[in-house]
Amino acid sequence: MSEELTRNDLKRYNRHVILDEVGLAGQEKIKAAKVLVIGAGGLGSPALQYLAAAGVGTIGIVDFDYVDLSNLQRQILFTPADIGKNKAVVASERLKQLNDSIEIIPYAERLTTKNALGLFQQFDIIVDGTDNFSTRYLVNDAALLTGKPLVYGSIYKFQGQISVFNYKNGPSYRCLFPEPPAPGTIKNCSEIGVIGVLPGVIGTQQANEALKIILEIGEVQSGKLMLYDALTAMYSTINIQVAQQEIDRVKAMSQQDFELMDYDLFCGIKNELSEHEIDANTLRSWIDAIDIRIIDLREEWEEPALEGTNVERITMNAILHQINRFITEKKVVLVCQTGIRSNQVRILLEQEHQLNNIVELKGGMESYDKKG
Amino acid sequence: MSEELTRNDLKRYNRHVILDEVGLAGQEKIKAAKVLVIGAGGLGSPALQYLAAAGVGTIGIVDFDYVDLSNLQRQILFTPADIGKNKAVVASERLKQLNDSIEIIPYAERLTTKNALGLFQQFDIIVDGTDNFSTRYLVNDAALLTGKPLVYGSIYKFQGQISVFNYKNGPSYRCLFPEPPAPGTIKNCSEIGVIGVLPGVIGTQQANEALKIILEIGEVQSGKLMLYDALTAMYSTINIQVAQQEIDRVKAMSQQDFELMDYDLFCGIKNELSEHEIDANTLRSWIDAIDIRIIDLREEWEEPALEGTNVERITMNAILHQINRFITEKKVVLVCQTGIRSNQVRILLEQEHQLNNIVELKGGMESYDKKG
Amino acid sequence: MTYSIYYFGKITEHTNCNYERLNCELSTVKGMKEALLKKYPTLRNETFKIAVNKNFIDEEILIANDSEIAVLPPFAGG
Amino acid sequence: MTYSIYYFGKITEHTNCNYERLNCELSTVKGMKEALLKKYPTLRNETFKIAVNKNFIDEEILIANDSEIAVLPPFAGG
Repeated sequence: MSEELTRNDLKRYNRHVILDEVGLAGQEKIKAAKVLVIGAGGLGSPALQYLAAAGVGTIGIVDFDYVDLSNLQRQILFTPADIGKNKAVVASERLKQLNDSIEIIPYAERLTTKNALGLFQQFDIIVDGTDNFSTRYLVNDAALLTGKPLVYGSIYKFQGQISVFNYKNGPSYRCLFPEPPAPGTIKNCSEIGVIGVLPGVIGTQQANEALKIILEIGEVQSGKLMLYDALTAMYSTINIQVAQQEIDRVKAMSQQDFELMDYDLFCGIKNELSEHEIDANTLRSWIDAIDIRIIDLREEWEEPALEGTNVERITMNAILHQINRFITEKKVVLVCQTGIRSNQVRILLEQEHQLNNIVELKGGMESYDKKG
Repeated sequence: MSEELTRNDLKRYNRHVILDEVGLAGQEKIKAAKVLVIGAGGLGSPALQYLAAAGVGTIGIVDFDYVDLSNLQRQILFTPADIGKNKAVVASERLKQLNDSIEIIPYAERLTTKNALGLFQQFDIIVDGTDNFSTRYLVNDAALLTGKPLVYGSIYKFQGQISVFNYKNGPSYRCLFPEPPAPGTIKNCSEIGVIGVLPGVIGTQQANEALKIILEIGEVQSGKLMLYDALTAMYSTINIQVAQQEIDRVKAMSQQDFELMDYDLFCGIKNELSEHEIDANTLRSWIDAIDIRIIDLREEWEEPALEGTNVERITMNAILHQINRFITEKKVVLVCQTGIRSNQVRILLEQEHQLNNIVELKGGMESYDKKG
Repeated sequence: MTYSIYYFGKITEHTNCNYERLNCELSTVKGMKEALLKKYPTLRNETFKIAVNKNFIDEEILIANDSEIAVLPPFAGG
Repeated sequence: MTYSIYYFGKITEHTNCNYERLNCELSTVKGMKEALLKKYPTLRNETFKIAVNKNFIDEEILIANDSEIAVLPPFAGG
């Protein structure tokens, strides 16, 4: 499939057209291509910028989320004026400014088993810029079921991974990791911290893989997992084999099977509270009320504040040096901003100091705040 | 040196602050840092975006050039509405939208031996996003003379190079390439063609190196030359040694010596016409006038058209199959868009077919157009 | 045997390093997993995959001396 | 001797490949340069540097069998 270039296109994409590997025919392929980017966040922002600049004719953007101040450190499509607006919509407006000769379709909705297959069918290539396991497995399975190549990128603190899945019978994400991590071991990844430029390095390389698929040039990273460490600037590549039974298991699903899949449950996100966890309502009822110790692990500047006669503050950094302050008969409730630090501290105290009278606030003060 | 973070900073850069490797102290270093980016083009655009997003307190941008339609395929800070405006000024406006809590200083002027030392002294780190050898040697020497680390990036078609020069007595660009390429072998690099996403991949990694220098974390790519090929997605790293005599030769220059250096001459850019070249005025006088063959190597869609009774069109691609069409007693003038194809074809015909009655239009139709 | 082991992502928070040389008996991938869990007990809650010389190999294959081992957790950030 | 040679940037426009295995006599960097110019005469107008096993070595050092050779031109695009 190809689409004729206008006189303006020839000038605009001249630096592509004069490359032997692209040429007029290649730029026409780019113009005819339809790419769907899931998530307009850290990875999606740079990938979208370069796909739009390259002249990809149709770009879809799926994101239900809203721009937050803490996104701006890495999500370079957004400005402070966009805070509170839907990411897909804002991204689409900026991309239209950058290139008004291509079609950009924002989908300001959550990707679900109900809409994924219909959406994927309208595009040639899927780019995964999501930030949680539940959506990543959903995206992988929908790409398999609709037969679309999937350009995968993922980040953690200073490290990134890139691969292309479901490309010409190559491996899928499930061939690499058949099952999500054990429930509770991985919380919301966007809350762990990340060096802002990292998704730029990874997202631009996702755009590059998408362009190579469109242009049918070079070596697409199918069957290879690229690993990158921003601290050492080291890359390494590990080969991935097809695990046919994993692919077959997904492909065996009917559309109805898929629509009834609960990916949140599969990824342990809908887990009930464990015996070590309490929720915000429970904590609220305990403050100033019962004889327990509520320990706020956060730094002084983190908001909202948690106040009460039975609340004390010991920052996470202080804990290793003051472990004896935890040796107490009273029940201890650990509280932090998102639930990650409290979880780490509880496990540390249980495993290394045999303390077993500790519970944590699930979801941290961010969940407390929302229900408050 | 560090600068105190505001309450807004703590929220905005939270994903940095919660990383052990960054923390409050690291974000304060980023806020106190002053980075000068030379060139707001393919490499400068992504580097600037991520430096601004990361919260670098002072960012200088040097670029005398104007936004052109053919830039937009890769220079993602610019929109069609910016065409004809100065790049440093437009880049600075967009960065202010992205982050209005940092200082952004546009220098809408050419970097010269007269202003380079004064400029560099006001910053901590120099990022090289220039597009020609002359400025690259100038930047390297000015960085050496002012003792500033230089984050180097360079691109060619589908390949890129990254290194950090002049960092803690490490190698400089001259330790790698003491002298520029022979005059005439490399023409204007922006005219060769480049895959648009490539400078995104390289420029983001330049921003990463600058941030590691600021934060004093990880392994800065000093003494290493990273090579990247977008087609194969392969990286390799080659070690660079210090060539002390090259560094000493630069450092021996007084400020006045440096100001009198002619980097264009050093890089062979001011070369007179060679015996194989004619200029636009000469060609203009020959059209419809003398009994020679003027051969236009360009594709049909390239502008401006060249018309005349002694003008014929044989595209570069057609030449290999029709070499006998060049065997003629008449003098032949080869013409292309920028002078690159005509140069390649002349050398090919001379070396492989012993034809020596060929001259080329220096600078191609782009020079013809400008003087027309 | 001496193996070079590279840890990635969240795994490094358990090992406190991203690279080490490990001297141990000739081992399979399965044995290596057990050795790592013994050395770093908190790893038992983590999901990870072990690659040997840039390939994921069968759990029962013996790992040659001087092999390069990568311990890879999944990560989902974006 | 067999050498693996990787060509970068503009050099590939003379060699028409970015990788080849070359069988030749034991050579120095200097000798390798001459061999390349003989095989690809148009290279004589190009500036390039030769790295052996990821290092730039003295022109007179002999290149061991099976070495990996990179032929690197400068490039200035941005």
